[in-house]
Amino acid sequence: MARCWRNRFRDAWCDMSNRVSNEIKGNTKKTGRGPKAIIFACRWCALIGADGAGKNRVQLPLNFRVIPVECAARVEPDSIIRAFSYGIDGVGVLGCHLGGCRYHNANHRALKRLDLLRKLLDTVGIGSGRLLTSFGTAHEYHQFAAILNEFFQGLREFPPIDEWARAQMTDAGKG
Amino acid sequence: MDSKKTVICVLCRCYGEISDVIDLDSLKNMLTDHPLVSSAEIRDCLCLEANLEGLSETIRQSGTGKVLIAACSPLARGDPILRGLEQRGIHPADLELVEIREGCVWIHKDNPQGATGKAWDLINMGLASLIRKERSEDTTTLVRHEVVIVGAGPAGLAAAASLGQLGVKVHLVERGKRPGGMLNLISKVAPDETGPQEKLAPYLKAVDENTNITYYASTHIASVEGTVGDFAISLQAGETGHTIHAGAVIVATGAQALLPQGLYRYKELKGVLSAIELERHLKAGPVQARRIVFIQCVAARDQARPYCSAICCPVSLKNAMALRKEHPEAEVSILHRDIICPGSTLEHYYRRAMAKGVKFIRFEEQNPPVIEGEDQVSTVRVYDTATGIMRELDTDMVVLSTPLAAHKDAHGLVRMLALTQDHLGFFEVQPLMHPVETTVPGIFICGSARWPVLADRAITQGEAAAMKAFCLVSGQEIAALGLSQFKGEKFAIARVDQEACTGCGNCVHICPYDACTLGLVDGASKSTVDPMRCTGCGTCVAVCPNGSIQLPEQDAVVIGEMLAQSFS
Amino acid sequence: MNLGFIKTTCPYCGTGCGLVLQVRDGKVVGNYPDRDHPVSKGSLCIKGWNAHEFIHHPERLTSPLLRKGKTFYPIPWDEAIDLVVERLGRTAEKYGGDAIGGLCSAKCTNEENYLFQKFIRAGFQTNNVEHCARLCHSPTVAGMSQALGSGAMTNSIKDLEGAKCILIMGSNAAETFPIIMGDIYKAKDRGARLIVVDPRATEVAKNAHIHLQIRSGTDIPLICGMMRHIIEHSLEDKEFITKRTEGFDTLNEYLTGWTVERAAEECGLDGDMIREAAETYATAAEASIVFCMGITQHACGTANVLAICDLALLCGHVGKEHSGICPLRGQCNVQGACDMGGLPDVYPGYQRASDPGIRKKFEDAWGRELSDRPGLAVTETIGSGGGDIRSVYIMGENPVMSDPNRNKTLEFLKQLDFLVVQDIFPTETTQFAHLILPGACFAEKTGTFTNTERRIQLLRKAVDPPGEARDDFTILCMLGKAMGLGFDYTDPSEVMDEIASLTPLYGGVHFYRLGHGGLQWPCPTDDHPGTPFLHKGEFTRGKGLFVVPEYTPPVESPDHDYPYIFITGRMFCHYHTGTMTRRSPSLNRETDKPFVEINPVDAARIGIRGGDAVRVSTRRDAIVTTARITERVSRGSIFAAFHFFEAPADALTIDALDPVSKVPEFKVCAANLRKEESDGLS
Amino acid sequence: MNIREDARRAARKVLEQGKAQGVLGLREAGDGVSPHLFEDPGDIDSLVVEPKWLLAKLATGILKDLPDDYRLAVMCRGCDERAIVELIKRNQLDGAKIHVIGLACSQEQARACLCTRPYPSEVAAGDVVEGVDPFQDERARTFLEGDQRERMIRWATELKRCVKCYGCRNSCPICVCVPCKLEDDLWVGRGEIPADLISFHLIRAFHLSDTCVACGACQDACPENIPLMLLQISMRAFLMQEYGYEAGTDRERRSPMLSDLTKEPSPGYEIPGWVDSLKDSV
Repeated sequence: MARCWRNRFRDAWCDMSNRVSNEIKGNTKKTGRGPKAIIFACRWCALIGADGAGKNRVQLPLNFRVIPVECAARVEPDSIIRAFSYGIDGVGVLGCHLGGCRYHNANHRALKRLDLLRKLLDTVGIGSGRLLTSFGTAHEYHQFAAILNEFFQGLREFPPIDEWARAQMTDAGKG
Repeated sequence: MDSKKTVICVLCRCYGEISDVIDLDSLKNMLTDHPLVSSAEIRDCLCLEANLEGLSETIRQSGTGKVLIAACSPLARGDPILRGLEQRGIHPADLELVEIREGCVWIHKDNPQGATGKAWDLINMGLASLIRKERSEDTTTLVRHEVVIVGAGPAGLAAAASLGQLGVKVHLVERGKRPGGMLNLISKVAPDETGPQEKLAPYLKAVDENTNITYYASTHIASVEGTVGDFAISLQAGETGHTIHAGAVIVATGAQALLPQGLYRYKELKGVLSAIELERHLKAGPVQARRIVFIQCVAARDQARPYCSAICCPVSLKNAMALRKEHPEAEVSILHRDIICPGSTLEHYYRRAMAKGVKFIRFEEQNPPVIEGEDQVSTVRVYDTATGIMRELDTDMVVLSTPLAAHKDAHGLVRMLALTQDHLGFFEVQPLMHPVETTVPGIFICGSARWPVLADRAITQGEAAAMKAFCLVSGQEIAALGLSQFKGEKFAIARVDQEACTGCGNCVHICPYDACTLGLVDGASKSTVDPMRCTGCGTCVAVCPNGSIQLPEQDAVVIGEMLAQSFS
Repeated sequence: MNLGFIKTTCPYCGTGCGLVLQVRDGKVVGNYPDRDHPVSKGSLCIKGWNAHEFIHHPERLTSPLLRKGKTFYPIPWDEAIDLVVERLGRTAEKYGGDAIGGLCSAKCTNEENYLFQKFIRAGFQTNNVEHCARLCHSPTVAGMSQALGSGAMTNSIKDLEGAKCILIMGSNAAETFPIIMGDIYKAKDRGARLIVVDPRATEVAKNAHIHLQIRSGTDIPLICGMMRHIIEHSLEDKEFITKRTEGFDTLNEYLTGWTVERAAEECGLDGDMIREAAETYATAAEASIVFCMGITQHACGTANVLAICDLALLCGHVGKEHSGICPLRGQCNVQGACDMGGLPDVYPGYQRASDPGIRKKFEDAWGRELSDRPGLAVTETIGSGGGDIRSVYIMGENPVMSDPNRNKTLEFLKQLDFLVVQDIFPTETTQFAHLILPGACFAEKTGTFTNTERRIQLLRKAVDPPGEARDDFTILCMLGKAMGLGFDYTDPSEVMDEIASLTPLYGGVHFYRLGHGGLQWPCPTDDHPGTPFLHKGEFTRGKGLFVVPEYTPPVESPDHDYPYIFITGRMFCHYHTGTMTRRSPSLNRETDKPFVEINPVDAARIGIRGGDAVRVSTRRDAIVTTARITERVSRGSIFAAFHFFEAPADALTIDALDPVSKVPEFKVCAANLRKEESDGLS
Repeated sequence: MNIREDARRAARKVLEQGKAQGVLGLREAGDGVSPHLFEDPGDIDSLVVEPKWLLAKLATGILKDLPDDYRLAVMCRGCDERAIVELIKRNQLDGAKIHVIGLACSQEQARACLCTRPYPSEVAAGDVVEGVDPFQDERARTFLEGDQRERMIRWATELKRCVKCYGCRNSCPICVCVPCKLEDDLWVGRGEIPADLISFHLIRAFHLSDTCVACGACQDACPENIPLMLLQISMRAFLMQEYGYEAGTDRERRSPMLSDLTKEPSPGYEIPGWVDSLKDSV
């Protein structure tokens, strides 16, 4: 029977991330070392850019992690939102240029969807500056490095997203 | 429940490249008391055969499940290490490569302490992926050693001939009465000036004599069912229709010459012909007219058809030289925006035309030549960009070179094969390096159906398509995972959890390959994935509201846990 | 295909939200909020949305079960009825009526509770009728009756929206009364100031303006400190005190001892927060006090309630719109059960059992001679090992899980001659029963619930009870007829008419008048529209009485062996003993394992991480549960919900009782916390 | 023109002409207003149209159990009908079995729901009023104005009141997934309130980004009256302005999010003519 990802009896290790209440998860993750970012890199172009940046020893900000994906269109918007709720300050989705997608225009869907998600992030004040999307400009190592540095530059202006989760009220309650 | 410690972690020192920057020993200690890791080792340069052999030996002895390798990037030596281990009998789903050289050490050389922390996170993310990922179930279908070729133009004939020679049963289906496609309409074949019959002679001979090839004249395709490896194609010849089965389909339906309706007073003045009509006259016999003007790029390279049809210039040169050859005193001039004759033979062909006295006058797209005359064409006035003066040419005949345009829906083939057309109507092919493969596995395309080409180019494409089809149908069976049309295997095949699927159809509408279909499963509509068609891109996963469709290699739990572990 | 939409009332908390059950072919298939209900106005909490999930659960009791040795055998109804009547009758003859004890239910309807107490009182001439109000708001009934003359919530829920200041004491309303919390938030949106008094930093506290995080059990010092500050700055409503209250001087003299500094030191707060809270409350034009178990479940529960009444009377914030004292009743019909006389010392409508005139009235009505001896509180009988109670009839209660110090409860139940339990599911208590009677749930009976704002609302029968189960009204009628008490009612509405005739508060309450939105008692006559808020112009007892609240610190405070304050309480997705919610898939999916909340600092000190198995032990018992690290509990205190039979939090609590109301001290006891070595629960 | 009389007349006509075997509407009986399946024209007199009670999700549930040849008429406001169209598109409802009896909303109902189209395609009762621009609403302005940091504080304060009753998901006509992502700890922390501030609300809001029919059911069902509609209005405006797409208005057209830029072009992006053009794109 197709194994349903909603496997209720996932082994304990998988549940580890969830046991601590959300509130605690917010600050235990606070590494205080500047903004944190997750980059979903399309395996056909952006990942090659990232690899190139490694080969050319380009020094990049420390706080980013790359998750390789088959195509930018594969990145679920819910994963991006879940990343923000885990206290990750910025999420990048790097895909191929329009018309150059190895999966026949799949990146068009990603493009449209991320534009729409930007509207929602702006509405609630998380800020669309936290969502980096680049289609077709990250497959060269210098481009990848430039985009990443510029993204981190922008993220430094935003307050850490944990603060969003624990935003004090306008007339902050004492005690 | 057996203990969960099933993962072996191998950290590569990489000749000091890695171990000089990050503190591998502290990583090793931290890994040993990780709830999932049974043993963690530090080895050196795994990319060397000897070390790889040693590693696979220890893995085989330990007998536990999974191996995580923290070394260089897949594009560097990472993939060879994984391939090496796979050849030594370790299942790919039990292997995970964590890129700590290019991904961490080399880009954080100036912050070793930070790099060690990042390496720890990357290894944790690798573990999250490793314990959860599976290999998609591979389904195989038997292959019929038969190929259907649609259209017996030069491309189709070449494909049929080469496939027949390879011993594959070929069904050559031609809509018209005679094979040859558009070559039947022309007098000589540019640029080698041979007659259409001689050009196609070897292929026609092969089609007749080779028993493997069955030729169906004036037959068209009624419907196509099934998927790669076993297409059921029903043919319709007048009333009689019958079904044949084939492992692959080659589409060689060619294109159609465009008639220059409403341009340059075509059909209004006598003497204004289209290039095809000139070919008919040349076939019939010598042409009387002495002063002939060819006008190139008629209804081409403009807003409506922003493409160069690549055959009009060589064809016009051929006709111009033929006219000059019959009546040396004939004045033949070609009004063109650019003469496009790529390659050495065509360049030589162009120079020969100049040598033969054909005049070439260049005009600009903004002010095209003007045809004058009451009922018979008399003069053509054109602004010659080279000399900058308005030229008046007395002419008896004007030949308009129009481009080849795609058949409207290739006689329904688009719908039947669920192919896709680009916005100009030509069949869309995979981009970059795969000119003869379409988005649908098992369906190939060659000749002008894909893009206007000259006869010899059509023939080469036909043979290319034949070779690709042969690679497909030569085996006993096709594995779905192997059908990635590119090097290596597909990344994954999407899998639907039928219980959770609500049948909303988002995946069906978004799939770039129409691999998802909605079917009724005891009354409720559920989505099912055709493993042959699915290429594992995951576009459907992003729009499924409750995550029923997933890629087993990287499902939502893997990404969720990677996010959770990313900054511990 | 019969398809119906039946409007009824939610069976869980005291808010009394309106539900619409979708019924198809005798099965409840859907549950939607009632969009034009006066209280819930089209919204529900997580329990309300899933209130229909346990109705058709396979474990429902479907026939009377008699115990032989360890196993239960189904027996027919008439045999079961005769057995009950014969065994209870034999105990009454042998030891006298007072050897019989009856526990009615805050989950059953008013009519069923009325019949139950009539069956026990008239049948066996005893006042031993009790129900779970003893464990929750009995101090409220005692305290507010003494101070104001009526023990119920003075105002109504929607009335809270208009208040200018709301003082929430000892109530995690966001988790336990989400719909009422909605109205409190509406008030906040309109500019009201929220003051929260709670040892835990609950969601209510985080969204409040002032959060007084006092040490558990120190409510009286806080209130006395506030009152002292109000009097010192003469912010009290002098005109209201002189005209409408009595006994102010004794209180004023008692308050001289309570300077704000002393109160602050006792509560563990700093003085000016108490001053700010006092000023905010006193100076507000209209202010309401909302309180719940945090106030009542203490050994000084009654004193706490009296202190609250004193504070309200002091500032004149009672007896008018948007100002009142609002105890939030936990169960869907605990208010009704108290109204129907489910208490040992009162007949229906809080008419004193000791008053011979009242007793005479009921003897004439019921045709049986009634006892003049006051009944025993359930916590007393169980606490004393229950020597004199020989047989008990429990309807819709689960004392094994809900009563403090479980070992004592088990001892008491085991030594009984005869125990009959009437419930809809097999629970921890039915294991000890000699006879189990299958009752009906809220969707299978017609009747009325009274919610926390005294609104009597109709329940309408949607489906039939499963198998042989009967609704409690029918069972009690059968028992009554077998006892010859003349219970020949054909329909619960007749019972309500009888109640109306005997109870002034319910004088004008009849089913035909409760169609849409119900009526709020007191409703003396048939044309009376009901009373939105009490004590208008004049208190029920005439003048409001200031009573000196005697402060007694918690009975068991932390010491070397048990260094943590252990607090029990509810959580948002389960309800009381979990009989219904833990059988509802949507609720169980939210939280299916017991947990204990630990402050990160304490957790770090002991080396506990989220999800580890921990052992919580007190002098009485110990449980193993999973740790949940959160800043909701302050340092030095831990919190556990009592819904989980795998780790029954109430088993650890101390059975120290409040002298007046006999409520056990659930909220404070001393416990120890240790990491569980073996694989424990995970 | 009394909307209730017209509604009753329309419902009676549908039953008498046999266009549908049953009409799903609201009934005023002794116990106040509740949904009811009217099957004989006789008891249509107890049919009412107030208060606003969305029946699309109810109709989907009922139709699953009704016999196949049963045609159900539903008293629909504008948003109800749009919800039914969306449900048909997502194969939860069989379009042939549904007959819509249109009710037009009053002006202040439209204002309460910030509804841009407070009327169904054919109106059987009530007179059409002009839609409301959601961005003019005073509460919407306070929530969407100001710089990003102010909005953050305002929304965090509002969302911290959530008691995780799932009322927004349960009452939304489009939310039909069982099991639903919000109940799994992979996406939203389980077992505590307030619901995960970012992931619960934004995942739910984004799932409805291109299918929300702006019926306001989520906002009405929220006990803590959190302005959930304000999460959707900017996304709906974007879809209308960019692709001219409004959920629920056209049974054939699927959301533009599901197709590539050649089929559903967006003015912002120009697709290069040639397949392998290296022109630097976005």
